[in-house]
Amino acid sequence: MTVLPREILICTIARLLQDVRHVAVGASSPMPAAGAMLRRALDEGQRKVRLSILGSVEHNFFTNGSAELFDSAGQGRLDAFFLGGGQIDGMANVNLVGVGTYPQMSVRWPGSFGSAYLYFTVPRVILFREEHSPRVFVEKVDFISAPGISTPETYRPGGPVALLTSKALFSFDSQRPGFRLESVHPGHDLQEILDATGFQFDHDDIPPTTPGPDAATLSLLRDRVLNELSETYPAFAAQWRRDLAEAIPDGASA
Amino acid sequence: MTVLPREILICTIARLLQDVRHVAVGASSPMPAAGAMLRRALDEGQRKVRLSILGSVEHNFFTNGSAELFDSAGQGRLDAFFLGGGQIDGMANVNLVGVGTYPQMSVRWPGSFGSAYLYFTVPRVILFREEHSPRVFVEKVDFISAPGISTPETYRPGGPVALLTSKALFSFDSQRPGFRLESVHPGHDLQEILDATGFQFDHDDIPPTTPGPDAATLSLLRDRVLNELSETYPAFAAQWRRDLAEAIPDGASA
Amino acid sequence: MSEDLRALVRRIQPGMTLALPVDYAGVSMAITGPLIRHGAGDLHLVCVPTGGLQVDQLIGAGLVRSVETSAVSLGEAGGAPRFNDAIKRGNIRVLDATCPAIHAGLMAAQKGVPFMPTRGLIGSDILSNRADWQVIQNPFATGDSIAVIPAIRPDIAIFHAPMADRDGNVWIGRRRELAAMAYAATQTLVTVERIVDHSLLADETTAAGTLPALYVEAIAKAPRGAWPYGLWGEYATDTDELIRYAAAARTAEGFAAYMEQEVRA
Amino acid sequence: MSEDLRALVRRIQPGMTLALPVDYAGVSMAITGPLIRHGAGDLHLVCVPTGGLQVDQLIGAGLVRSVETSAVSLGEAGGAPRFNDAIKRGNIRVLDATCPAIHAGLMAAQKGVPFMPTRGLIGSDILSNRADWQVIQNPFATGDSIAVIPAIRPDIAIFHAPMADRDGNVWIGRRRELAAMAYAATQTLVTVERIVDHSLLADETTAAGTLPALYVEAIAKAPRGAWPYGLWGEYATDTDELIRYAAAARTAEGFAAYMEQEVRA
Repeated sequence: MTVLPREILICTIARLLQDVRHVAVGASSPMPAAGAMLRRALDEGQRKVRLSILGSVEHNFFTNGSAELFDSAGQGRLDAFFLGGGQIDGMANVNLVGVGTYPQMSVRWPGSFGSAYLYFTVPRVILFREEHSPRVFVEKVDFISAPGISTPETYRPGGPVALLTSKALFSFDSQRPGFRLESVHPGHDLQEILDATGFQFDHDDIPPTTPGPDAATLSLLRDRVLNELSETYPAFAAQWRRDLAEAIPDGASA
Repeated sequence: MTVLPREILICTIARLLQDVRHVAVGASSPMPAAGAMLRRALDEGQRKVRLSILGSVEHNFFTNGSAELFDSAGQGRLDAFFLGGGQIDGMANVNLVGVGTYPQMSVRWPGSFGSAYLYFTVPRVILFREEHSPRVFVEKVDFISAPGISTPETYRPGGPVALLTSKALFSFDSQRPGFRLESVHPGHDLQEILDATGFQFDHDDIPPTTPGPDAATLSLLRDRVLNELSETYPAFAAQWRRDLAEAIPDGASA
Repeated sequence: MSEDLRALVRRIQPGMTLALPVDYAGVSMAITGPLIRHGAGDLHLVCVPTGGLQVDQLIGAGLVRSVETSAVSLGEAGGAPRFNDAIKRGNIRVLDATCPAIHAGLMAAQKGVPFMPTRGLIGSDILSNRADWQVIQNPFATGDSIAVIPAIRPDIAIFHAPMADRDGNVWIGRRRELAAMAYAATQTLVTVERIVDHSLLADETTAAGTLPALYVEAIAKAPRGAWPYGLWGEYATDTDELIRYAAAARTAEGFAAYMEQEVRA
Repeated sequence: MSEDLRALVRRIQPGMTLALPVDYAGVSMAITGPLIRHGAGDLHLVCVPTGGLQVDQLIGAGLVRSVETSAVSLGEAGGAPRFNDAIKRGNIRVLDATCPAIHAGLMAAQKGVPFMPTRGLIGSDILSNRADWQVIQNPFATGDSIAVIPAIRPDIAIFHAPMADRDGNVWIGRRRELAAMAYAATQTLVTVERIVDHSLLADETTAAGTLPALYVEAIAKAPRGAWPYGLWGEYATDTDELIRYAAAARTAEGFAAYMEQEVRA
């Protein structure tokens, strides 16, 4: 069974979203959205999974302006959210602002968006950054848009639970604190992960391989989820279809 | 020219509302509403006078629920408001809660509504209570729903400017502090006011008589304002029309 | 009584905090009888921001421990007789408030913060009787005191609205205090005039006045469910009925007889 | 350029604070050119809660002293080139924020209070770089610190909406951040796709999504006035144009040439 790397990522995201009732994803985040759609499809008939895609008209059930996402998180009505980062360090600090010395930075990124709030209030924040390189995963971020851990007296029902990259899946333990390598995606190995990661992390000597989907899940993904996704992310869905056609020349999608 | 007592009151209210841009009146307040409508008619072509009648669908231009009135006052967008009171004392303290010792009072009124906020934030609060008797105008209220004056360090852009009753018009000076009798309505005299008022107030030896409307104003009041008013307060308007028919048997309304 | 309404009231447990809307915003009078028969007492009511007939009836039925409110009255029909009587007898505890303070408490819950500041109040006996409120110094100015109101987080919000769709979205129009109640409450129970087949969120015009299903726990259809109160854009208040109630409920016996008749009806 | 648009921009004085909406909420791109030709500079921009093309162009035109924002970008078209360049050169001051903090500041202005508390932020470099924010003790709990954000009171809020009526009421639908901006600002200037003859407040369905004229200082008609951004329910974003701008504005010269061409068009 041929499984594309992005399908491994999407299925991993769906796994990380087990038991959520309400998940929000950013405007330009097709992969988290696909993972959430797969979760919703898998859970159909057992639990209702709500998916909010920021900036989308189709997948927006908010009616109180752009503050409502944050309000609903503050109310405890948002279970999971995805956060990227120009830099992420071993304490799960996230930097969305830039490289160099603030404020006159040598490289400036857009800004922190809602990270400094949602990272505190959403119980299951999944750090998702495909580029797995030492310039992204640094020992110490240049600017803390949102801290990975807080003092015990800080109100913080939320925080990071996992970091997913194109090479591997990490879990985050806020008590220790630090990342632990949970699994390496097919085609990658531990040494490659060590070389590409600028911070220390826990790992087994022989870490497990990130599992792929079973046939039923893959079929659900390539039929229903891909169709749903193409409404909101047509370019991403079209590329996926092209890659599938190339990887599986007979045209069968499952 | 026959002028009904309520017409004197309405014209006095319109006078007190000179230069306002936005005035709000309570749901069951036909006389303040009529005064505000007269003000609006008098100012037509020179300035726009907005009138909000709480609980009315017709005269409600709010679209953010019942908090919007208070928000707009907090923003400085509400120039004038009317406040009644089961008891009002010489320091312009207002009691809307009850008689006796709080909380198990011998007489309980509905409650303070928004008074403890609007009295502080609306620049021109007009105390309006038709019943002019010692049980209403007391030396000291049993419960301060909203205080008439505040310490200099208290944030208070608003407060009482006048007290209008069925017998007289008072102004309020928050610096002195206290009420001053400005005028006595036709048919009443100073001794009657002194007897009916449970608190001390300043007055001339021979206070002026509250002026009635000129012919043009009276005509505007009985034609346009009375018509406008009958949409929101049909019972009040019908009674007014009956009283006019009785007072002016030839049926001429101006 | 419909099974739907029964299912709604079964969610209410003794000792819970209920948020109820102002007269003109959409009071679910339809749920009042079922609620009384359900019998869960020791309730704390939060009036948003004032109460009326429903509050008076729940108090008259002995289900209420305490009420936070800016006022309770029957409007044109006069004072609220069972509320006033309960206060005189000391049978309920009233937490007297002022409208924007109740809005501020709900807003704090909506925003997930422990409190909101509000102007006014200083020097009032409302404030001096609210040990659960505080006055702090404005950290952005010297010598400026300001009242802070703790978050109000009702267990249940209950209201009546014109319509809901099959997905559980509810149309509340410009009565946004209903949304504020729902945001702040753990669960929201709604009665509606009708259920519509089209999604209220599919069209931007209706979406603008819609409370999303995310906040709505359960819905029951109850035509004319605000009666004798009116419902904006639907029907007017039946003031004669309010007056009839006000007269009957002057005594405990008169109240009991009125409610008995209502239950049979 | 219409006389209406010229009348709008004449209200803007050097040194003023302008509130501008997020990309998808209704950006009045139509006012950007007139604003630049009007030339009032030294502006402080408040992005509600993030900025994009309009902010980048005003910065590129040299009108901006400082920006309070949670982010500035061109979305799919990448980073905001004139914003990024101005930061590198130290030509503008950025007050980095996080979205709910900007909402909290506007809410404080809406409520007429000096500040609002907000969760999160503690331990971030956003907070440590905002000397104008404070951390206080929650007065309702011990050992609980919370950030407080001072009221944001813009001189002018500017946005684009589908329609206004002859009374000056503006339909904003579910984009309620536009109302929040208007409540907080002293004046609100609006461009619209069209002016309708019926009152938006006369019908409960349209009233639910309407910002009342009380908050609106002036309106100008500007069809496709959000372009190249989209307007909900009306037209989609022209991403190709955003990409064309992003490429052109990589240099100051490219930006100038692009804007020149736009002005002529």
